[in-house]
Amino acid sequence: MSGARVGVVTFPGTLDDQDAARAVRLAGAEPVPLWHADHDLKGVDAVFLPGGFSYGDYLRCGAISRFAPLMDELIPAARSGLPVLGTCNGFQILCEAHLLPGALTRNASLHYVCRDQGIRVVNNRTAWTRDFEQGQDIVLPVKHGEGRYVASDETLAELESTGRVVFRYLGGNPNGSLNDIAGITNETGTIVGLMPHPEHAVEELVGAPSTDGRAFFTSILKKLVNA
Amino acid sequence: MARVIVDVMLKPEILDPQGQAIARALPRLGFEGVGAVRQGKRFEIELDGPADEAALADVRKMAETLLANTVIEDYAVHVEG
Amino acid sequence: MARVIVDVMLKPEILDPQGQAIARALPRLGFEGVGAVRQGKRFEIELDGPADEAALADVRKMAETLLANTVIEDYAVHVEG
Amino acid sequence: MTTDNVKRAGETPDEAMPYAELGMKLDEYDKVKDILGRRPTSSELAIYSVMWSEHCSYKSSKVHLKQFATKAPASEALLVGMGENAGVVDIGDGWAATFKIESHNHPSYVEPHQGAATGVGGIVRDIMSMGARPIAVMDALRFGAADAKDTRRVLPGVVEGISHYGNCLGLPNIGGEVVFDPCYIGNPLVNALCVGLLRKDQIKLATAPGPGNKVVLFGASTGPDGIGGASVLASATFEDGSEAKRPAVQVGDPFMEKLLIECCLELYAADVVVGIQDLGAAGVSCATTELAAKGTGGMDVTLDLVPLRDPNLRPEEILMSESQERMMAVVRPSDIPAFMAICQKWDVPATVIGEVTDTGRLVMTWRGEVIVDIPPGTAADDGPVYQRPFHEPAGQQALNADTPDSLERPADLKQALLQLLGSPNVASKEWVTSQYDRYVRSNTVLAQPADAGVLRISEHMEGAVETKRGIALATDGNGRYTRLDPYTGAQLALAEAFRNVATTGAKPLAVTNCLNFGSPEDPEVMWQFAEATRGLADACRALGVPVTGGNVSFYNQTGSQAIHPTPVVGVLGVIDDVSKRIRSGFVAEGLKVLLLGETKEEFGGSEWAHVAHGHLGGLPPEADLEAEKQLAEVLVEAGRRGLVEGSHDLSDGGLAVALAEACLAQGVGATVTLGGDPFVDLFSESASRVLVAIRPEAFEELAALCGDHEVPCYGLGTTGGDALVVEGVLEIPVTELRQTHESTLPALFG
Ligand SMILES: Nc1ncnc2c1ncn2[C@@H]1O[C@H](COP(=O)(O)OP(=O)(O)O)[C@@H](O)[C@H]1O
Ligand SMILES: [Mg+2]
Repeated sequence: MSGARVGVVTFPGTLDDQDAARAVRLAGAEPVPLWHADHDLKGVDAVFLPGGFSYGDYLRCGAISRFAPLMDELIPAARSGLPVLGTCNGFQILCEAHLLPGALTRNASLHYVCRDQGIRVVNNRTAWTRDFEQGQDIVLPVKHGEGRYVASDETLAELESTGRVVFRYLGGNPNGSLNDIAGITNETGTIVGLMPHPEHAVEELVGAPSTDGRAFFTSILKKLVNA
Repeated sequence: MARVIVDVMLKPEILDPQGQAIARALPRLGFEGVGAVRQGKRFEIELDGPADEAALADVRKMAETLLANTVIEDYAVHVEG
Repeated sequence: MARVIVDVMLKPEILDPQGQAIARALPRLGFEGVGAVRQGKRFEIELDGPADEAALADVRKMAETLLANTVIEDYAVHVEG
Repeated sequence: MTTDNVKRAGETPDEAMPYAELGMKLDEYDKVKDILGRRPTSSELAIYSVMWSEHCSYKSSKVHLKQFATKAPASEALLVGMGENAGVVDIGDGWAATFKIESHNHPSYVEPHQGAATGVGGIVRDIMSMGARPIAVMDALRFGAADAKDTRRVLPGVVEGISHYGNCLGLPNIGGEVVFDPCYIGNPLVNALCVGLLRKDQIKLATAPGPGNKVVLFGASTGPDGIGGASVLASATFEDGSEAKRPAVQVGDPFMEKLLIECCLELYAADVVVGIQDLGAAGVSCATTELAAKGTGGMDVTLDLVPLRDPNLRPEEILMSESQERMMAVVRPSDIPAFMAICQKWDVPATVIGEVTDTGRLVMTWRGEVIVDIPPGTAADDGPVYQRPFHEPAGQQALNADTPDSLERPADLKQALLQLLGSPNVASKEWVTSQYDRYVRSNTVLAQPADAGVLRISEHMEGAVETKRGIALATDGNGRYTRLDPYTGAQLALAEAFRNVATTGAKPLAVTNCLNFGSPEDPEVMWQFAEATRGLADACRALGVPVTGGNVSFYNQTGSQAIHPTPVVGVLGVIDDVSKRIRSGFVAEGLKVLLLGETKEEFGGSEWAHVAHGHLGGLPPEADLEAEKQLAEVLVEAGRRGLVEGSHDLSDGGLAVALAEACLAQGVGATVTLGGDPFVDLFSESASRVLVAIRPEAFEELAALCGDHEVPCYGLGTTGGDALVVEGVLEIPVTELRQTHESTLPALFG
């Protein structure tokens, strides 16, 4: 599986980039740091947009990052099929950049929430979820203040009818997301955005009490190797 | 030098938990007679030049692309005063 | 039924990191000629009755005690329209 | 408006200066005149007034704090001791940890969110300035009664402020405390701790050597924040009901601070920093005087060059401003281009504002005029030192005589346990901790509700070797114990933090502390302070752990009513192989439950007396430091040998609460049998005790180990089932324990 190169993007205020790189490395791929201010994707095979508070989450989460020079390269590349995973702030950026529909808004509780969250995998056909079983129940940490997924009725209906909802919260919705949505994908299943954090659930010793996050990374590696 | 205001509010169909929390708190604080509250954002933008049509068009574009997320928010631009 | 607006802005001497972050981003997005941006809150309050003096006095009190943190924020109340 | 300058000061020796408004006493003002041989300019007065404030100069506490150094135990681990921005401890394999706890009490009362947020920001900058990467934070909090109206204003704001700032910085929050007591109603305590990691050979110090080197101010611009100021505010008592002198609130920008962290680390890696100092209380005054005093002795500063947020600021205000997210570095001229390039990469504004000299003078100009010309050490180091009078409080003996012996004991111990478990101080703090990111950086091995936070050491740094090590941190403090007996109370605070660290299998190494007290001008408060520092210093010696730094917060007082004396003690420990850390509570079924340590009948200041009777009297539990030390040695060695599966220390609420919490950790019940009076066995708060859960086959070896250390070891029962059963006494389903434990804070705070 070696040789696969997964870009990990750092914006000012990105927090989980080292964690994401470590998770990529543990899965056997090479993490490639990508800097927001460069117009350069460094020829990577896939991109991970990690969590954090890019630009302090000022204005709206992801609103300013969307305009970073790197995004000028990433947006067209993603549209032409480059696999992209956005977690938390990365998901917010993907929505702000219109690579995924809808938006992430203030948690209904009005509190930031960090907890180990039950999640059901409802689409295992995306580039990032092939190593899950369809309908598999997993545990990943969530940690965000603005993770309530909203979209227009038409968009929601379309997401649901085309199987583009990838993850749903189980055992209590942490943020009031519509239809318990925790993550979604684009039409072709190459771009996935979710609020939970797979990169914090890849090692026994640290992070959440699960290693369910590993399958994201093994999924993309298999896809890249088989491609 | 002029000041232009951009008001950004969640679209009516989008849940506004902050507004709701305030509306719920009001009776407890002894305020009656409020039907609903919605909370949005207000931006005060200081222009280096006058708030002429060209400048306002610029601010509208700023609102459309950056200050508001038109998937969930509406905006209004006006000159202060 | 009337709608009253409460605008809440950070006092001028208080740091507004959000406004600053926006102001810094604007030139990168090709918007020139903006000196400063400040971000505040806008509340839309639907009254069950008319916006008469008594109601406005109530809203002012609401702004003072709940909507604004007067240690760091100023507020302004006006009737929409 | 003319600017007061040095020339003018010489010509107008009798001009009245507002020293009293700035919180300075007449004799202090006279001392400034003595030093300068003339009256100070208004800018010089600004510098001396903030530098000589209680908050910055430690003028009332210095004589007592000295004991931490004079009584300090020999420690090979100590790399940098007290007196720097934070202490540094050798944790092995070439790594060092730096940690410190600091208060932001007064600002958090005035504006809870910003006050607490900037408290986190300030302590993180202290850690950065040692050359370290900050890797985690903790927060020790005290509020008024949980159901008091003002607590509903203060607590959510404080938690949100800590949450917002810490989360935004990407620092996991790995522990802390939330304690309620009516004595804190007008004086909540917000103590924030930060720990950082660095290579042993990369320690940075606050010093400005080398004439010709440049002085760079970088980070946020300077505004009117905290002028008046937080340091002055922290050095005065809140008057009852008065809204009087509230300074401009400091507002934090965690995004800028995150950029500063990354920027500083890159500056250190590029080796372009000679000396560095964070800007906290007293802002530019503090940074310039301290850097200059510790360096070659002089500095020239052009104050006009300080980037301002508000162009109307006067020089005095610039000197006193406590604007957040600023740092000052001393840089070789040839390194300036590289320094600036790194700042630019991180979007961090940086400006050269002066130069190091060897004149022995700190000279500042403003609009071409000399407005400051002082020997910097006189402001930084030679502040007034007070030998404040103290005596035992008038009611102390009566308080100690009012023992809990006569309190009615409960007939129904099940109800007694549930009442305690649901009381605000014992109840689950998840409402608070779930607002904190505990996972970021992916090195968190243990966080709440574990006894101590544990981190894996993992940082990609030049020249760093992989290590299996980890560190553990805990903070503790019990104001009621300290109120009853400040000497013992302070020792118990250290003992508990020490024990919490050892409970995870880590060896305690070093101590930080935040001493929260009332007004030092009150001899009774001063007695509490003197006793507490003496107790803590003695205990540090007995336990073999040096104090590496800390903070004193006086004037936690409304009118004449002081808070309980509240020393909060943080202990840092190291674990050689972090994969062997002991997990928290009953981690599996079928384990043998043991109680290590001796239970005596000790109810003075106990949670039970507080909750069931609202009683505070008698004496706190005995602090047997030798027993504490032996217990820790058993735990560390047992952890190393893999003898213990799960553990939990006994503290507030005694064995009863510890058993309940151990069951709640993983939802595993237990059945135990008691030996003596069930009420005493369950609710007494004797120190030096820990619950452990072991595989039955490990018993012999653990018992022998306990024997070697003379640590009493009692078999209580086994884990398993879905209830906590104390044979013949009580039986409570784990679900009921959970319901009781977890519903209190949400019901109070929404
Ligand atoms: N303000 C806080 N911030 C972070 N963690 C906290 C806070 N308050 C309590 N905790 C955590 O909750 C758990 C229970 O706290 P506590 O009962 O005070 O522990 P102990 O009695 O062992 O000192 C601990 O893991 C503690 O670190
Ligand atoms: Mg404990």
